[in-house]
Amino acid sequence: MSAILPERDRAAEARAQELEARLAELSREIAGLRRRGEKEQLDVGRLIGDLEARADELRRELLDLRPAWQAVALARHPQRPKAQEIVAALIEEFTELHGDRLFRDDPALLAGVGWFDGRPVVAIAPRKGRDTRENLAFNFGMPYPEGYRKALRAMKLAEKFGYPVLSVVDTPAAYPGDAAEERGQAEAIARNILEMTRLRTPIAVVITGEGGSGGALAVAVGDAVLMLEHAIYTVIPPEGCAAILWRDAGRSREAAAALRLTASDLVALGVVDEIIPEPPGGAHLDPAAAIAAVGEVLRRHLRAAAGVPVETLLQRRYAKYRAMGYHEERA
Amino acid sequence: MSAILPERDRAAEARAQELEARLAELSREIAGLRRRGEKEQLDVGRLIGDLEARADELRRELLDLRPAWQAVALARHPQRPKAQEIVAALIEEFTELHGDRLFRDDPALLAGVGWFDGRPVVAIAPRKGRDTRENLAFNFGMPYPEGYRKALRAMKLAEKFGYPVLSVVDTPAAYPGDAAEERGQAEAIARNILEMTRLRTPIAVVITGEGGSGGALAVAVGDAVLMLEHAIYTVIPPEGCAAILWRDAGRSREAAAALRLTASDLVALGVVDEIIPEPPGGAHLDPAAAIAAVGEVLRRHLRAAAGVPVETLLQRRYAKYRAMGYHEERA
Amino acid sequence: MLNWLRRPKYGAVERRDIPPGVWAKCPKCGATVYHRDLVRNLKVCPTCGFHHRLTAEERLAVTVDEGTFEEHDAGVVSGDPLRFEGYADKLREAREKTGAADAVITGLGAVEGSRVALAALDFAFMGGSMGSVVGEKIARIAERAVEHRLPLVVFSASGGARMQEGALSLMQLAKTSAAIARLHEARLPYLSVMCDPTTGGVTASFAFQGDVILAEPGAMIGFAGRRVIEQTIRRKLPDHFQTAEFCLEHGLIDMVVPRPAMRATLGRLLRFFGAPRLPAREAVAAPAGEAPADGGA
Amino acid sequence: MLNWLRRPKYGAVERRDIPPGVWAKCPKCGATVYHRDLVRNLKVCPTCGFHHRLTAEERLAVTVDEGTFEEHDAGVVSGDPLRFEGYADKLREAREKTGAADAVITGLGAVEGSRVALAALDFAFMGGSMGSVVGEKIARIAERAVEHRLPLVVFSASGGARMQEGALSLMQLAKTSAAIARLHEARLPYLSVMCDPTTGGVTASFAFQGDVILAEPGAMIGFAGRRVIEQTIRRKLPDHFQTAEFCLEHGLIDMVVPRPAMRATLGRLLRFFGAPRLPAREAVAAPAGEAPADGGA
Ligand SMILES: [Zn+2]
Ligand SMILES: [Zn+2]
Repeated sequence: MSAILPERDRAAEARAQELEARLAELSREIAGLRRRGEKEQLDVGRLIGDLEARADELRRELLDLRPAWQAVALARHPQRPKAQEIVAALIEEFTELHGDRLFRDDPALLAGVGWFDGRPVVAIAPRKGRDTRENLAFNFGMPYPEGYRKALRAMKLAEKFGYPVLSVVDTPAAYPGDAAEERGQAEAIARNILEMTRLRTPIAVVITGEGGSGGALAVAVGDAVLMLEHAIYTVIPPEGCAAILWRDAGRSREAAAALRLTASDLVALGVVDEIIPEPPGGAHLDPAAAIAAVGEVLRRHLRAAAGVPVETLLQRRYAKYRAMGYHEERA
Repeated sequence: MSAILPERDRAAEARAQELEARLAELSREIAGLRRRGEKEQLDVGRLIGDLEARADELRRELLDLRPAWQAVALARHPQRPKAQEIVAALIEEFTELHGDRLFRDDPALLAGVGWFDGRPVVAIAPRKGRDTRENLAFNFGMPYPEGYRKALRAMKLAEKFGYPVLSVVDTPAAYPGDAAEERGQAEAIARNILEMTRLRTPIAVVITGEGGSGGALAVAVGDAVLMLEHAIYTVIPPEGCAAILWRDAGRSREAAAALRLTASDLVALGVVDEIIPEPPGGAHLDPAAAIAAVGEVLRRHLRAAAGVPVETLLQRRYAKYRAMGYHEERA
Repeated sequence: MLNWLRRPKYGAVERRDIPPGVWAKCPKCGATVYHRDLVRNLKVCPTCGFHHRLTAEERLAVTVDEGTFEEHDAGVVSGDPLRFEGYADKLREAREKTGAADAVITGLGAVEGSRVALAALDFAFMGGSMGSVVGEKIARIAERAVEHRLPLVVFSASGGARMQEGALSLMQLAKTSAAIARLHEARLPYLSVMCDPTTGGVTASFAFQGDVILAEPGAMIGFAGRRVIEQTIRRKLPDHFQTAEFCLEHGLIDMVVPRPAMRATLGRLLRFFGAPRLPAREAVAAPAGEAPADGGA
Repeated sequence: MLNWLRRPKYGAVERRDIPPGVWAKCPKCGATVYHRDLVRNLKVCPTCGFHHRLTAEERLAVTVDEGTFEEHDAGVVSGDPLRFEGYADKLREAREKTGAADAVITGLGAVEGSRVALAALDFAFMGGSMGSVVGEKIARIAERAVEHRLPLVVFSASGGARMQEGALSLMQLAKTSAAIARLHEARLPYLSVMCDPTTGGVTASFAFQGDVILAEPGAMIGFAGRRVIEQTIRRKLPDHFQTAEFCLEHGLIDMVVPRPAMRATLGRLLRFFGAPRLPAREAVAAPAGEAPADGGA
């Protein structure tokens, strides 16, 4: 379905590298000034202010030139609103459900029930931590198979009662550990993806941070797939891509651009339905506004889905995924 | 539904104890004779033959007087035909399936597909070993949760294709180990029982040895539940029952009688539909004949079920289990 | 309707035979507390949070909206189908000791204004064991839930199947499961609450078949008995083994909810799952002294 | 129909460019063997049983009944939707090197007289990576199976998603899964065969969605790559890790079937699952030299 994307601008990349060099220089200058000011008791405040303003200008230009890498940075920003904060803010009377009923409760995947827009919904969300302790507890947002199986259990509950599923996605990847493999990481993801293509209830997905490959897709098949402006969604992390393609993880920025992982790229590719604009500078600068924006767009999509007969919904969902990809046909 | 069973005969129990004492005495006499014969080079063969014939007579009388305990012994007899032998003998082109697709392949539960009576069937069976090595490998016929989950996967496959399920049951219990508990032994059994009550395809069960409580029932809910003549089916092993009731595992024989665990008791209680006669002296004396008898009865039941619409089948299955038990009603 | 259910308050937990001023000793922390205060605290130790067991009557009294409970099938009583030695005597003793007819009470009522079908097992009656009566009453209340399109809430507390009814008690696992399956197929919600202890046949049937499974803190939950497992594996088990918290970690239950928050949590879930509401005029305010409705663990 | 499929025998595995008398060395046991003998042995090392990889063409040649294969969608070829640096060149090279259009061949045919829809991935073509073409052709053959009410058999061999197509390749997991879901809903059998290696996105979609999952001995099967896992857990992994046998132990696949028994095993399963049979006059005897049809592990 998707047309071939336009070529990226090589001149822009050269300019971006120049800007980065000058930013690094400015940063050294500011640090030097500050040291001198302290040592010699000089008032360097104004001078530093000017330099910082200049740096801001350069950063804005850089953001325009290299949106992919900026998106990677913003999508991974530690202050970015977390999936559990979004769920807590948007869903009333939220009650967390635990466990896959098979092996373990995986804290890296949040599942629960509550009310959204006056209707009962089931929410699922891989979850990153807000600090080191939480990050360790939540395995840096990387679920085990039991996390995906818990999500599926919650989705089946939604299906039983005809409640919509709301999936908030921010995960670097499914956990690549030996125990996860042993317990069928691939099987768990494959099963979720299959079941989500035919789940007999509306599914709305919003990618709010990192949409990390199969580990994200395992909770991201839906009737509406939305994406925050600076979120990313990619088949492989740019670092991994650079390491494989050029045996040089240092070329991650190029890989980020090549992978077309920004929200606007994904809308162009037909993978994402709608971009949710972020507050100026990124969601982390005004989380409440970002969350409100997510809520508004979700509300619109879920209201639209509410009136659609489930068979129609499933046919549309099938047609949508069936059309994804780009190929040519020879006689 | 079931009426109250008649009281057991206390005089018979007294006679049985007398017989046991005399059997023990006879056995000592025979051993003594044999020793003397060897030492003194006497021909005691004929004398021993007479005593052994007498012992056989007493044993037959004992079997009539105390069928419960005899059944326990026969049901657990190491030479009793094993579930996997029955499956191998009755099912053509048998192909074993492995694994629960979640955690592990449990060798204590056999699952597979093949042909029976010219029709495709899915077979499940807890499996005991034929020797020490196999017994260790098969965990003495005690499945883990992953065994029950494998069985459920096989049954769902049968349901998908409308093939009947054939369950051969000989298990002392679900494995009572810590790892089994951690992985949800109760959940696995509860799920199987529930799914079997509504599985949209015929299920034929034959209890061929030990029907050990929930661990057996997890693969023994069916449209036809058949039982070999000397098999047992019980809510608790007689040893456990005696230990709890009388704090004396030595009173297992009484417990076996009290529990009403023989095939004829269970038919009287409405729990089992039909008894499959065993060769004289027990199935272990002529396994091929026993297996052939099992096959014949299964064939008849599966043929009868084949013509029944699935909704009728499910209503009958519900009504059957719904009626099990005995209670009284007061105004 | 039973007498105690007409009582106005959580005081219904109180036993008639205990005079005020009597002390109770906590089996966990050893603290002594006025029995009256313990009862006011829903029989949760004020010092360490230990949850004392409740009878089925007490359980319903602290859960169901005042004046809404209507008992069903109270006349379903046990026979002695196997003529099992000593069973008739044990039944008689249990009836005398507890005043109950068997190990479960079932009926219809409301929880926080949501109409529900209810069952509460009674560990005080022969260890909450499931014989034909428990199985029959659970199956009937599940069928009644389907008939009236009500959610089902079951409080389990049981040592397992009642061996004095032999294979008939084992078959209650299938009977109750069949009825619960119909509830699921009717797309009605089923909340299972595991109380101390829930083991054996009850775990291997309806207790683990809930859409949502809740448990009280510290409740022992498991299929095989601790002693049997220790004999099998030839090791001592840690204290934590088979507790509600252990089951939560192992993904087997949804939440551990302290007793003071249980009613509010059930109320929240019942509203979520679309339980029919009592007409406003019938809805009853939470009794005085109730803990704030701030949810579970 | 492709040229090599007209060949009369398993000799179809043979490559035209290798003259007789050439030796091959087994990468596992080091034994040297006439290439011709290796080919006759279905590319299984006669000394140690090591299974050499087969191309998609070879796989179909050793599996499909002679003269029954009809290729579909051969004209579906990759574009370069992301204008990804170097992708166009890599595609060209892969096409030249392998003579194939992309990493999968699909079509209809018969296996031991059972009519089936078939797909075989080709690791030799860009590591069997799944881009839009592999996804599209798998989806189409699954849909065709539904249309003709045929079973589906897929031989997987893939390093995962084709990163040069970015998120479009990721979406092939959803596309193929949606088509496989329709196959399941149509109650048609789907046999998935994992060959060395089957990793990444292909495992996380159709390869793990079979009614029955088979694998060749020693095949590497897993989601995450070995190196990534070792970096994550900071330990070396045992050799056994992520092999077919490892997956069998861990309950993830149904059986490990040596190549000489694969065709018979598939035939047995296809008959079991009610695959439509070729008319007898069309059915073809197993080619000479085939291993006895005695089933899998
Ligand atoms: Zn205390
Ligand atoms: Zn070799």
